[in-house]
Amino acid sequence: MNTETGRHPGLNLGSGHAEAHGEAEALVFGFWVFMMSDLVTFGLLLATYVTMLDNLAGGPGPKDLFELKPVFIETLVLLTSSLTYGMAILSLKHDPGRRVQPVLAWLGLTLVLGLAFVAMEAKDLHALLAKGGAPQRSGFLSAFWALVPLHALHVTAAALWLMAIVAQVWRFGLDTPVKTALLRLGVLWHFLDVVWIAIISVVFLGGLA
Amino acid sequence: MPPLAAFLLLSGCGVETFLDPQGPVAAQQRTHFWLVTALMALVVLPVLTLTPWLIWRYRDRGGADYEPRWAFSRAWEVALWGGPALVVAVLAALLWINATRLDPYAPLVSDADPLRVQAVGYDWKWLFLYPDLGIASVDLLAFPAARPLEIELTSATVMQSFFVPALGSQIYAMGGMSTWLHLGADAPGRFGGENSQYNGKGFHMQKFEAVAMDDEAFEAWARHAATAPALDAAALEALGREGVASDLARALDRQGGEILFGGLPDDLFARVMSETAKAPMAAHDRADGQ
Amino acid sequence: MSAPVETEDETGTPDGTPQQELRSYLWGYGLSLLLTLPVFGAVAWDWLPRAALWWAIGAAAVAQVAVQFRFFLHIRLKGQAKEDLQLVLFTALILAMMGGGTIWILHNLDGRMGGP
Amino acid sequence: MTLSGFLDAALGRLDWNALPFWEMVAHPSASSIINGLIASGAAGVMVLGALVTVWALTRYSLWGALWRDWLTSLDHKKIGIMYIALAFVMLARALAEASVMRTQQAVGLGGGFLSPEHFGQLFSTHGTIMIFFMAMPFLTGVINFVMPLQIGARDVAFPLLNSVSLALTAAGAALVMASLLLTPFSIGGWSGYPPFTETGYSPDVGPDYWIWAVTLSSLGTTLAGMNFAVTIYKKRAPGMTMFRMPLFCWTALCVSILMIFAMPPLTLATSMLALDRYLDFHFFTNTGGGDPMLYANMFWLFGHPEVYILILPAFGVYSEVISTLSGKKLYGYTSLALATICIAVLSFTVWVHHFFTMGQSASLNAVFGIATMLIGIPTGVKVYDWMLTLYRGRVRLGVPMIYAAGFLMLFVIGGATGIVLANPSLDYVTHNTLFLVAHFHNMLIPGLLFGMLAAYAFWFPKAFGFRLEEKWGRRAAVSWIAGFILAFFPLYGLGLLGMPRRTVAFFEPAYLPFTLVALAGAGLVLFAFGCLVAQLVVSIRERERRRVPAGDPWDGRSLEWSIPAPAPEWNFAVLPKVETRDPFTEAKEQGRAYRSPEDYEDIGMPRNSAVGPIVGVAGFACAFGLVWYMWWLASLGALLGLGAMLARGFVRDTVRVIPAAEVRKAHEGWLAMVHATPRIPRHEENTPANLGHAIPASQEEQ
Repeated sequence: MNTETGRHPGLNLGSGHAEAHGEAEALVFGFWVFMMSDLVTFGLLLATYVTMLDNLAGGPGPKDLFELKPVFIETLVLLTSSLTYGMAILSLKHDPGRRVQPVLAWLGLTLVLGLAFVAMEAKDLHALLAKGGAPQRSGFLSAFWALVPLHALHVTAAALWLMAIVAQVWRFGLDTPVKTALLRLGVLWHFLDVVWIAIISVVFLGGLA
Repeated sequence: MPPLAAFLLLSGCGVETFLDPQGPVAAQQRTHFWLVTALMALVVLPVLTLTPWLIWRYRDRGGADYEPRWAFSRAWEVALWGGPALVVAVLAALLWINATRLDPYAPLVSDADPLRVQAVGYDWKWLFLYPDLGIASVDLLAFPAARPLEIELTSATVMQSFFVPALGSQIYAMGGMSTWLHLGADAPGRFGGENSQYNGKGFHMQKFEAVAMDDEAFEAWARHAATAPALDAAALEALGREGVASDLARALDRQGGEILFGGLPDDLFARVMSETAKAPMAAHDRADGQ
Repeated sequence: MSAPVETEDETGTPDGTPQQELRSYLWGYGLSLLLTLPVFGAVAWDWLPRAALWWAIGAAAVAQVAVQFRFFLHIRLKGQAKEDLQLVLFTALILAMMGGGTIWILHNLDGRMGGP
Repeated sequence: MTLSGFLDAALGRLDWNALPFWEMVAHPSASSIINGLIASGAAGVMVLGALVTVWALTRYSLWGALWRDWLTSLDHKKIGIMYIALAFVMLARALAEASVMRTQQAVGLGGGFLSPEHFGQLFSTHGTIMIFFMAMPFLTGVINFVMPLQIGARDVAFPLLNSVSLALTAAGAALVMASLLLTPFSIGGWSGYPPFTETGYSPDVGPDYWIWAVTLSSLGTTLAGMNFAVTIYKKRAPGMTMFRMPLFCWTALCVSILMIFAMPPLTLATSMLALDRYLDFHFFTNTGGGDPMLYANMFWLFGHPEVYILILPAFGVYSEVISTLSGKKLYGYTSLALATICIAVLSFTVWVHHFFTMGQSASLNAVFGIATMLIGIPTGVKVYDWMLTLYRGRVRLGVPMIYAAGFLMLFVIGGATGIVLANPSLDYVTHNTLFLVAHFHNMLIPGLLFGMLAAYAFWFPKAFGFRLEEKWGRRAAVSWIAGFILAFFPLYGLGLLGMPRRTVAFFEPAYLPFTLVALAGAGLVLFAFGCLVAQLVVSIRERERRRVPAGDPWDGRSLEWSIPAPAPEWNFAVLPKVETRDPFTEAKEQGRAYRSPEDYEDIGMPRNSAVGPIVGVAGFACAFGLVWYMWWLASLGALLGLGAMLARGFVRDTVRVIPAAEVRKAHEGWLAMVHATPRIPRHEENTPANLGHAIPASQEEQ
């Protein structure tokens, strides 16, 4: 490993592409900045949720609505998807034959886990409606519905992006734009973990404790 | 200086504001205002005078010294950061003292018991309740000059801000919530009051009068008010409709435009608060009915 | 127990042999599971009194976030990723001011608004 | 499906009532006719302007050029110019609205001619436009044009994203413009406070127009901020360390960081308001556990940093202008850079001062009041640093310097009134009054607008290759300054007299003299705008004798002056190596300027892309559909935008390579021309002798 490669996870454009490398670095750094802006959004939604905890308007509260088990499974699924994404990046970076199949396999697994997470959460939200937990019920529930589904929406968008990248791999192989896109998606994917940790701690674990 | 101009005009025209204070709160605010202005002049005046001078003195082809590479002086740096920091330190101390002393929630220092008034903002008029006297008035805040006012505020509609410039501080009135404001007058007089927070097409008409009276006059007014019809359900419904005080007077058939109520339901203020916070359809209905 | 050793060159990049990098990801995964499972258990079966439980949840969450940044997002205290670290720390500062401020202000207001 | 069912689905809640003249036709009365005529006149002017533009583009067959050279261009300079053009168009509209409002208040004792609804729309669109669609595009445009040139870069970090940011902002502006034709706009002010803007109190489309226009602008600005920050971090020329950057770049960096972190609260606030309005959520309603105070908090979390987003770039411009037109190094560079950083960080800690009167505790108010005052320290330092830059300089009173001088003196007055407002106990008697209106106009007109107009005069030759006419420029600058004083100083007085803002009429005769003077000021400001138009027309007509092809008309100090005017597409034939601050001045003084580089390389520039305009159209369609409940249009817009971005992922041929030979030919040609051009001293810089080849001020004989 020389110092030119791997400044960011899995970045391996080979030596002799200093300019492409600079491009990629700016792209990944730019995406970090974007994620930070997004993080502020989530942080403020969390703060809103906390300030709205008492605004039940006579409606149900956390203990009436939330269940630990599905959240636990979703958490495991999402954490595991982060690992599989990491494996995809590792095979992108280190596979001696520069083969496409291992990368695609890991990405496919990640995609399945991500979609499973979204599906499970959709089911949870549906169950919430059945318990009288619609967002129109109270300020508290409005805050909940702005926060948790927004995370799910991010996972959905990330899954969509992942599919688009897989399509690009089919069309162009593992070229530089695909690699940098995978790096940026990686940042997003791991960030969704971080946000999810914050959400389960404040909303579900904190609410049920 | 514009404040000076305003001040001169004030003394001529009889529009009372805190610069011509009619109560203890406004009086402190005036003192504070001039102190801040004077301190700021220390920073502002040098800029106002030196900028034109510098531009003239160092004009191109004006023959003055020229040092194109001069760009740093330790002494100047210390003065430039230190000077404003010093001024701000003094201003900050003043700020803290006045903010604490003039907290609108803090009762005024006085020997007399405060008069309790509850103010409810409607579109576009104010309802003043006197819970201890069992009377109420619209767009007229009467009170004895000798006693401080303890006002609890809420809004039956959108956010409003209760403001009597001659007496001092304003504060928001918001639906489903109550805020507090303590004011007082030095002597009997009539002062203009308003809602200063925009709330729709009748906003510019939402004015009221704060009238400080001597004790006898206030008692007489309260007795007069007690003879007025009670604040019943129909009157409350009329109050809730959009309109200014004169519309309300017409709806209630009050001659001469004076709207007083001689009897109050129990806990009316609390009821308005909880109804504003709960009835989700009321506002919709009203908006649709326009 | 110690974190896996990685060869960090002078740029401090998270590179190593493939095996080392794989181990790093696995460590990250293991640690985050370790920080997740007990907390869920504690909440599900009331292992702790309420206040202690909240503290535990908070501590586990912070540790978990640190693990994610360290092992998955490859944030290091030195080296090339320093710009990213500064960015994350600055964001944390802004978030603390905005989020903390929001909670402080609205809590203060709620306490003074005498709702019904 | 029946025809009416189809029309309902197609048009949503759009009907005849939306037309600005419908009310006066349906219910004729003196008031409805006057207001209808004014509103229809405004809509008519807009439609006419659009038609004339379309006609002119067709008549002179410019559609292709517009598409190829401008709309799809990813060149940061062209995108910057388009931002500024947008700002000028919106400035014209918002100024016209301001004049109508001033006229109304001048005759507003007990009535006037405007209906309260009409007045409400005027102050709401005026504020929204001035902040989001005049000030923001203007400063974003100036940063876009100037910053990459100053740091020695060939473009911003993400050229396509740049185009998308512009398109989103333009879509928001177009939405506000559309509200002239299909009314009404919101009457809830530029800050859109609920619960007034909730469905219960404002069931019409007005707040929806406001929500989506602001949201589009907010998204565009967030993306622009990220782009600028990464550009400054990653694209500086070799040797251009942070502390060698021109001060304008420092302000651009701080502004972009503010944009990145301060726009999300705005996007959130408007989105939550939209959820309340469209899906009956309860974030800010009176009812159902909503909390309007949360909106105030969230909006000003954005709103205060926004103030510094607006002002910091102007600080940067003044730093460049004062130093260059004094022929002198900027005094206290490090202080100025640190002060800029201080202001940027502190701006996140003061937002409560916008709602001191909401009822929070005295100590909380005091904390935020003191934090507010702290900003006064670095700001004061800056003002005095600029004055010390004048000290022992050779000051030329060109147009940018007139703006700078006006700024220095007026801004400190605005600062002083800001310190007044920072005191919670004084805010209690000035909040919501015209004193506040006077204060923020005092910050934003000298602080932001004069700065941007100074930038316009200063960098115009770099953008178009010729200088702006001086006389009309001076007239404009002086009229702006005098007009501002006349229009806004009376408002301080009115505020101290207790006159609330946003009031269509008043009943206090004592206000009248003030409102009359303010009207005169508004007239003078309109005249100033007219002067700017005249200046542009005259300058274009006389452009041949104003050309400055050598590129350095003002004896500039930073890198952008070391290249031709207009700047070539690739900015720098060879990326400069920077060793000092004021690198171009150093080079000129040491005779290193205008040297041929040893070697040229191929340059890769981004190819044009239609993604920006497509996203703009999609954004507008989506927002317009949401406003009028045309769900098909909203979905179509959303899908179009998403599709464009996905499709872009499959485009690989994104770079156009300019061969080294072509760069060499252009650059060597220019160098030969420069060497053949006579150098001129400073006092001839406003004469046709100025071809852009300067004798450095420090080498002039005097």
